[in-house]
Amino acid sequence: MKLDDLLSMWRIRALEEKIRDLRLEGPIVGSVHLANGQESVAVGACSQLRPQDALYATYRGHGWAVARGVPPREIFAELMGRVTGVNGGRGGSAHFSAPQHGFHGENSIVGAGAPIAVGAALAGKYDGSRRAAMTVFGDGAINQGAVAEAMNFAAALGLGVVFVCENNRYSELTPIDDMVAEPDLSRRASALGIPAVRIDGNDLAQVRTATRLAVEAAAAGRGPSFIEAHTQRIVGHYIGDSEQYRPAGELERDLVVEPIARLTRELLADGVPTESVERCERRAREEMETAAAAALRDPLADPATAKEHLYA
Amino acid sequence: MKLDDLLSMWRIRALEEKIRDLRLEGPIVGSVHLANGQESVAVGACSQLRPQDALYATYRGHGWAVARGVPPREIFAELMGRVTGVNGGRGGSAHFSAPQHGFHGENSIVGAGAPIAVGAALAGKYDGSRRAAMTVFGDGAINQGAVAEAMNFAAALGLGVVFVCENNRYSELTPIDDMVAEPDLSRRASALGIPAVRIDGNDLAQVRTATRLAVEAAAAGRGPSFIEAHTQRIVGHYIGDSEQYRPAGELERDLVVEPIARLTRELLADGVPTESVERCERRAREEMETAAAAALRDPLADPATAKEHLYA
Amino acid sequence: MPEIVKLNVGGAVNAALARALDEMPETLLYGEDVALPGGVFGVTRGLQKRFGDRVFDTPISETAMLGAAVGAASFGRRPIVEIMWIDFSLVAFDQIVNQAANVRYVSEGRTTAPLTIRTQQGNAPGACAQHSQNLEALLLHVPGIRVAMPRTPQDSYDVLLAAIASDDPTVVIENRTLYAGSKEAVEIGGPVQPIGGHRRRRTGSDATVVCWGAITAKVLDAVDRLEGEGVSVDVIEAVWLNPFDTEVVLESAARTGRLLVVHEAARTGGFGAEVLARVAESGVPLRTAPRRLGLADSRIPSAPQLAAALLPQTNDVETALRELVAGGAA
Amino acid sequence: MPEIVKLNVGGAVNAALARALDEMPETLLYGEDVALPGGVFGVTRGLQKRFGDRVFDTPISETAMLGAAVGAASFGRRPIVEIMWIDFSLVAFDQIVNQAANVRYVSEGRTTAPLTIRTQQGNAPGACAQHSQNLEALLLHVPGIRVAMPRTPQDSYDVLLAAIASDDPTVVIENRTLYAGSKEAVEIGGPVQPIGGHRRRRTGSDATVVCWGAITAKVLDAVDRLEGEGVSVDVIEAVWLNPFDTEVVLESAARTGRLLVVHEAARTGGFGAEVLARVAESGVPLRTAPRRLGLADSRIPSAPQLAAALLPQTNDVETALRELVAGGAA
Ligand SMILES: Cc1ncc(C[n+]2csc(CCOP(=O)(O)OP(=O)(O)O)c2C)c(N)n1
Ligand SMILES: Cc1ncc(C[n+]2csc(CCOP(=O)(O)OP(=O)(O)O)c2C)c(N)n1
Ligand SMILES: [Mg+2]
Ligand SMILES: [Mg+2]
Repeated sequence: MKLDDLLSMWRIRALEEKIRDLRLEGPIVGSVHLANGQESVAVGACSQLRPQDALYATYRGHGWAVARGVPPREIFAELMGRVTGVNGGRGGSAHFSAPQHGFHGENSIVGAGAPIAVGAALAGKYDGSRRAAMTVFGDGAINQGAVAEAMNFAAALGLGVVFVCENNRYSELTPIDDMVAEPDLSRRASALGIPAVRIDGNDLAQVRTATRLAVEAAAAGRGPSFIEAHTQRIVGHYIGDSEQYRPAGELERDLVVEPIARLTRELLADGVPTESVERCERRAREEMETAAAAALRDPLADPATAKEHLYA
Repeated sequence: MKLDDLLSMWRIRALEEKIRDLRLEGPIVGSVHLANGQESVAVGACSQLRPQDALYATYRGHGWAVARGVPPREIFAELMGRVTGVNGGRGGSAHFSAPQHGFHGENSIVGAGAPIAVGAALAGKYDGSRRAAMTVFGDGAINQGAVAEAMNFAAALGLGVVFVCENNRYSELTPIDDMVAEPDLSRRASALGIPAVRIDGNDLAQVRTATRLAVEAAAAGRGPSFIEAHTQRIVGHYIGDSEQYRPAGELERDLVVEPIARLTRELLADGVPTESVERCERRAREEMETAAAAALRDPLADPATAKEHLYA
Repeated sequence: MPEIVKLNVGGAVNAALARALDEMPETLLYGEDVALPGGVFGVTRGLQKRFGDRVFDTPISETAMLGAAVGAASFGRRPIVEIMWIDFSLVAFDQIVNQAANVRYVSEGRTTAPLTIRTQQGNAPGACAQHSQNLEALLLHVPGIRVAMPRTPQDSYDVLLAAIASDDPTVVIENRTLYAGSKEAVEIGGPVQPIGGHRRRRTGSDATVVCWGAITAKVLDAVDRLEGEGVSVDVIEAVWLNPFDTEVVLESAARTGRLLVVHEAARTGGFGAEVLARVAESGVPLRTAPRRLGLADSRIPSAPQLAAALLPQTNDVETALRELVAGGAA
Repeated sequence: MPEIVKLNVGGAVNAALARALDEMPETLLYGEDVALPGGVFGVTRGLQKRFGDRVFDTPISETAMLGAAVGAASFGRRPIVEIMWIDFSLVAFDQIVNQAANVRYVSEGRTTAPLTIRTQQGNAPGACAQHSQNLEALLLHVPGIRVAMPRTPQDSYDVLLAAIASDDPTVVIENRTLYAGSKEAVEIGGPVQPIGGHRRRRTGSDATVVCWGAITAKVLDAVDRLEGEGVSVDVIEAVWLNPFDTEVVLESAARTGRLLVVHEAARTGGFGAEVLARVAESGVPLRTAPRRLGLADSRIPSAPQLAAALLPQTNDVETALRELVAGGAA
């Protein structure tokens, strides 16, 4: 079980690292945002989502897609503009979706996914699905009006939305603490009448518990919940970020508490053989190499189709 | 002193009632929003504003303008499209301003005045004015993203903004309690780290105290404050509103607690002669009749000037 | 079973909404004050009573309202959202342009947004600058969003139903000055029409006028005045602006050789420019230079006499047509 | 004392901002990540260090940022706000259209909004649909907002300073693909120019091209190819779009008799339509029908080969010019 978790997290890490390589080598172009260090939030939260639940992520969403079951090959293909990409290359790294896997899309407008998730929950009020709609956004997004509106809307109408704020301490290059007077972001949800918790997002158990309760509340028609998950990205905001804003020593500390290092330590302390632990990483990397290689062989999306799908 | 307050409130009430008459008789056209029943908030709050402070109101702003010292004749003229109107008829009932009186404008986009007030306070950071910027909005406006953004912006940057939420229980025709899960709207400000109070807006003393503290905080560079003032409008949302949404008995109760009735009772109980009390109303009505008559004689704004002032 | 009833525009909109709610169980109708109070213009009166919780009031949160529409639409609902004034859509323009418009295209059709935004626009006497704008051109520059501007009771009924039935995000722009207009015979209950189409309001050979929205009434008045003098004008009311019936305009312009476009929106960058550009590109020969009438590029003052000086009036249309006809007389 | 320095576009913008902050104590510079980190494109690097708290970072709250600019501007400040991508302005469009644009007009000039919005737009390889749009036409339909789209280092410097010095709300739209371009000689420190103006990039007599923004480089490449074949083209780069130099375009079109407008923005409802409309209205006789090139009306896919199929390329400009010249050959 814990080894499964480690494997799940390694899948995300390995995917992100392979994406980084492909970005630096050329097959992937443009702006790419990795979620290294935040894997536990995606893995823990998605472990509690049911097929009928809807997940809305951000540009930093590759890991969430993997955790939701989107095949890595289709993600790689998407980022490389292949016809086999989840959206045939139209979404790209920052704006792809795979509704067939309950992954209702990244969003590259900060905060804009939250109102859309509200709509997924609204639909659930009428379709009998008992759907929970989860929207994930960063600490910085909490200052966007769309998020405030979405939270109140869900609260007022009693809609089953799970608001997950991944507090990784930075909005791009700016510390969140400089952009708020009250560092407890969950208070904003409480103030709207939304049950809210702050958790250690590096702790899979906390993420699971908070998500389970939130999804149960949504499914039972008890309305929205809010989870502020403290985490850290151990890479730049985007590939190429020089990370000059980081105070000395921060990254070193983060590398100790980040969830893969943490779970690895736990497993070893539990007496799990080193070999089993290391196999997770190896297996994940192999899977991603295979997926990426397959995607690289896939044909590029055909420019002749570029005009399709604008209208019904 | 209390008699002065009564006179000040009667000035607003008389202005609004005269506007209503002019609207029904013809010289004023279009949508008009009156603030009858809410006079104490405007009178109390403006009594604490200093010349360098900036006030931003909404479409329901005539009374705030009067309380800030904008001459009634120029308000009447504005609403009747006269050249002598505060904006020569360009603003109209719902969007006029008179910066020379510290009245920096109504706004007809719900919530939109709040970020602008933040800017007035921001300017104060550099111009040495110790300016407090007051933005007034309704209960319904609290659900607009602009207000949430403005509050956090002011909190994060420590700007001297006084957020005044006139909670009159309705947003247009819809009860605020149906549109929020948490009826204490001031919690939203607290959650952002903004000192917040809820007061009886019909009580001039409470309004004064809350405003004084907020303006002092702003002037001293201690950042924003939030005041939720409970009040009631004893007329429709706009002239012509059939007010079918009001529960039976509500208006009757409101007419008892509304600030003019309340202060009148207090004065009489204090032993102030009926004659003195009644003189306030009479005098206010006379002033407004005179102002309106003068405005009616003023020439209409000249259509030949309609294109002026678009650009510098 | 189609049936003829007498309705004004407000009534026609109400009837279309009632029918959509009745026949399409996946529809939702919501907005500020639309449910319990029946709308600030009374247009949605009685619908919550009849259709229960599929009709509901919302907080004053246009971004949440429109985002919720995008999300609900992708899960099989067919939301109809009222944005009380088009001016207010600007607080939530992201959800229209960056979200609703993108969904289908970016997902290769895996996700769709069959939602309808009902809104209304235009100047009315005494309205302030923030409640007077005509903003259809902003939407018409956004690929992925369908746009219609019905005006008559019949069109208000038909276009709204077509929009709701359409699987694309569609903005139906009404005009509040028309809701309480006089009642006309409206055929209701007929087959729901596809989106698209224009109305030829007058047939003539001396000039072509293309127009849309409430200002069409002024155009027709001007044209009728000229009719008495033997000047006959083709009047094409573009009820749908996206899709726009370019071919019809080209055919008419080719025939009359004279073109005038009239809209209430600001002249510069208005959709009138697009119409003139398409005609110019087509190479259709005109007898004289085409003309546009629109709001003189300006903000809109509240005083009615000031606003009137900036907005095209019947006389302006008449004068423009006279000049056009004289100009190409040679 | 003007001086010549070698700067790329990013450097030129930085130099203009530094000069404005230096010479106009009422300026403020703020936005997301602009201060301590020096901007996501590095364009504002060093400015906070040099100018202290007049340069600051803000929460991700575009509505608050722009509203604050309106308010601060009305109290004597001269805010320069960075909106990181023009796509993001849509979450705050109300503050531009309903607030900044109205202030001066509605107050009869009692309140003004001398603010500058610096933003950037356009497609770049791999950018998603929400980071690729060219939205200048939306702003150009808003009376009261000035708009410029500089491209070269010199123009980036001059136009930004002119915008900041102007007493109207002005949007300066840059293009991130140009910031790190090659360095060119830029004259800095000369007199601040008034707003407005175009640049004639090539002089010719066979056709007129009007264009703006980064795509101008493709136009110039195409024109230079044709030059070798003896086809000479007048190229007018509209550095300022509001105000727009209509007269210059009319003069050139009258002279060449052939007109092509090229922009990266979506074709329908783009400002190219306005240019064609103005030329058509002017009655300037053309030898052949005018043309427009713009984004094929579409959302913008992330995959570069897909985006390239939708956006005008050098070859498209060349082909259009060839056809234009052939078309009016008779
Ligand atoms: C409305 C809007 N404003 C600004 C941006 C630019 N931007 C992209 S990511 C980002 C930082 C977001 O920070 P946070 O919400 O903490 O998420 P994180 O990147 O840390 O996951 C910003 C400002 C945007 N995409 N959308
Ligand atoms: C952004 C926006 N949405 C909707 C409206 C329409 N509208 C005008 S007033 C109003 C109600 C506002 O209620 P509240 O904030 O409580 O203020 P009150 O009118 O009670 O003073 C609404 C919805 C608007 N003007 N702007
Ligand atoms: Mg973050
Ligand atoms: Mg209210």
